Amino acid sequence: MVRDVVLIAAKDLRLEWRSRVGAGQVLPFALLCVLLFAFALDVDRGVLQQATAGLFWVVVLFAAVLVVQRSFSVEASDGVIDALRLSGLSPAAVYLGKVAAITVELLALEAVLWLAVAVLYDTTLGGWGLLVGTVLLATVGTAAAGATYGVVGLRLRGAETLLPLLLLPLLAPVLIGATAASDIALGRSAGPGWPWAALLGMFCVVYLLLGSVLFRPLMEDS
Amino acid sequence: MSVIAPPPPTIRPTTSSRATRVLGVLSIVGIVALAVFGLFITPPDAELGETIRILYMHVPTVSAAYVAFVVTAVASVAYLWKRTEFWDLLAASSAEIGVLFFALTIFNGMLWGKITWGVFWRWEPRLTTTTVLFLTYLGYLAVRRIPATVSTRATVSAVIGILAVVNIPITHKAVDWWRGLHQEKTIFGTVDPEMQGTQLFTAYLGLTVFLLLFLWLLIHRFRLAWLSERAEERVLDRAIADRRAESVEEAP
Amino acid sequence: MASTSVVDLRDVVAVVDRFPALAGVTLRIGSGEVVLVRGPNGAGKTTLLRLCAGLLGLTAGDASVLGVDLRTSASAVRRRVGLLGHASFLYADLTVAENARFWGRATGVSDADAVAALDRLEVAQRIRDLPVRSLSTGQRRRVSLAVAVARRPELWLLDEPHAGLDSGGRDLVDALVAEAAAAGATVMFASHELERAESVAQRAVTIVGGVITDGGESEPEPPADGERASRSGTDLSGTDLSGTDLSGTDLSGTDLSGTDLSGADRGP
Amino acid sequence: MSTTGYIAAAWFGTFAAVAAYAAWIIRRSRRAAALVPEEDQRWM
Repeated sequence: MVRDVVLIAAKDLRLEWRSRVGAGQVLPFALLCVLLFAFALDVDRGVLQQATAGLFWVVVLFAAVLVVQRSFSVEASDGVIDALRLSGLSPAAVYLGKVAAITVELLALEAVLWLAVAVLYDTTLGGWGLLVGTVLLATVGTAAAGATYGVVGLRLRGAETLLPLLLLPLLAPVLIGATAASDIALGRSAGPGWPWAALLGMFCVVYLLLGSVLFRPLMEDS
Repeated sequence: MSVIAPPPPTIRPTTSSRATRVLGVLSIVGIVALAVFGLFITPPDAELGETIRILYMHVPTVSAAYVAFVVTAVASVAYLWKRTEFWDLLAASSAEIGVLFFALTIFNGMLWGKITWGVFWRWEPRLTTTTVLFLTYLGYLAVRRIPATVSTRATVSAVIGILAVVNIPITHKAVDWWRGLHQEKTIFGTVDPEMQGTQLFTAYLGLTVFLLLFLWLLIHRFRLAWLSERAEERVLDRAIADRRAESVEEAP
Repeated sequence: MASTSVVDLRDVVAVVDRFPALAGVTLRIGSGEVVLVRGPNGAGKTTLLRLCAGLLGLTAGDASVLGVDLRTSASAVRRRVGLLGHASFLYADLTVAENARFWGRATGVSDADAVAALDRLEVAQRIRDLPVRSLSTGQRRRVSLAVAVARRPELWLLDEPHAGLDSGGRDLVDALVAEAAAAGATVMFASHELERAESVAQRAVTIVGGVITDGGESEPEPPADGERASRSGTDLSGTDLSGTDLSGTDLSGTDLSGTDLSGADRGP
Repeated sequence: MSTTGYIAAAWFGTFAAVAAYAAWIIRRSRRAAALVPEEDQRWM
């Protein structure tokens, strides 16, 4: 099982390394969003600084949609999804492998994005413990929900364009939790950060469990 | 089940049965009673004044919607377990009615807000949650509209029906905490425990009426879904016959 | 054993995107048979093979493959078949060797066996470190076949296996099919190259308009005692399998009781 | 608009929407029923 998870995740990361779709397309898009927010919001009145965490996580969610789409379009090409179904790999292993790969890709993207935000929005990063914990939990949660919906587009032709509508409302709690916790970590608002982290953690657990179970009918039903 | 009586030759009300006719009559009587109590008999609320009359619509619609989504989720689980058309169609029918009720909840909430706050929209936690969840279920209905093999569509929508219902409490919690700092007194979404007398009676009457309405709509909607599937099957049967004819013509 | 049929379809209707690609297929294939599926474009050949692989649900009828009911446990069939489809089943951005290794590991094949399969398909060393994207159709086909061969499937489902291959590749396919049959596997393949295909197959069935019009049920009842029942369908008893030595083939582990292999060495 | 107006809009809007939805279902089921034999309408 663990071997299969690693097999899938390693394959996905290798594919990303070869094709550089994440680095070459999604990351520039995310940076573009960071710039566009500056155009949309008044840079002189400090709106950007105040809203840094929220804007950051909105960009991450948009990027996540693209990363998930890419992750599953790879499986859609050349009948590979059928080959996976024929392989006898456990659907849960395929699911967890995809979640792991999406998580790693998103984490890399977020690292660059935090730097960009720190420089462009003049944000001092801090509260490292809470910040890192929030980033990890929010990312795993996003990947867990994303991978479950990613396969929907695979099995249902024409549902690819539905991914944002399906995924983003589901991720609303992640956006709320991650923004609030990041605000606290960055010192922009007071209060304990751990309830938010706990909310994100619960989201992760729930969707990882559901995804592992529900991937089987999604993959195996003919 | 057996056909109880030969169908009358006149135009038939196609999805009604004795049970739904009884339900329908009860619903209509209930609506009239609710209107009498809600609009005329109950006194204005001490705090909310006349606006409480909108809440007699707002609260039962949201409750019925949640019931509908729970039905969808239970039917989705049952589908993945039993794999029968019944559960798939039940899940779909219930979700559609839930979306209707959610839309009405938001509509009533906005009217209430306009009177109370002077604006149609404020980031009141219940209203916000409802809207996010409304969009979730619009996604569910959109998935159902994608033409696909029946079993694939059923499986995929069952999964979404389950994920969406799990999302309800999480979104609730998240939005509550999010607005927690500037919480207003909220009366949305619950029957206020301080309600008394005719107000309390009307609140529960509203709940009953909307649950009856939900049941009535659900049965009809389910039967429509059933009919549509049968109609699709007829189309398919014809396609199969055509395809077979093709083999007779072209056979060497 | 109630039946030794590897493929047993009865009035199977399969709907693909609301189109009845199979409109009532009845087909029985015994263990160890090599069966050619022929028919015009759009007849349902591909759908038939995908259905037998357990990738497609059936709308009506009964189907069992490798003794497993497709209605209830299609996923148990999937890991036991080798499907060669129109799609390559390969990741375009991974190299040939990486693909072979990945699919090998995914299907429980050792890396050494995966490489051996590439060798068997004569996949040139110089292209093994190239991404599949840069391969020609024929080269891809060989790699796909290698992946399928490595799994040692019990049932081979080959959709146009000769398509896109050079003559060496085609001969290789024929040899592989003969080998597989000799080892007790069952082979179903669709082809338009009838002359070549008929020389490989023991039997041919014709599918037109989603219905098997000829040769679907070779035996009126399941064969018993290794006795060859008279075939109602197309008989390819002239099949030349002389190049394949069946004697001494190790068939242990494969239940061939009542199998129709006796026909093979009865050829003239 | 007055408070009464909003209240009336809420009540009327709600029941009008439900009625419209019910009418839509019935209209569609009439059309579907015409294509389906009686024996499939087991609730009759």
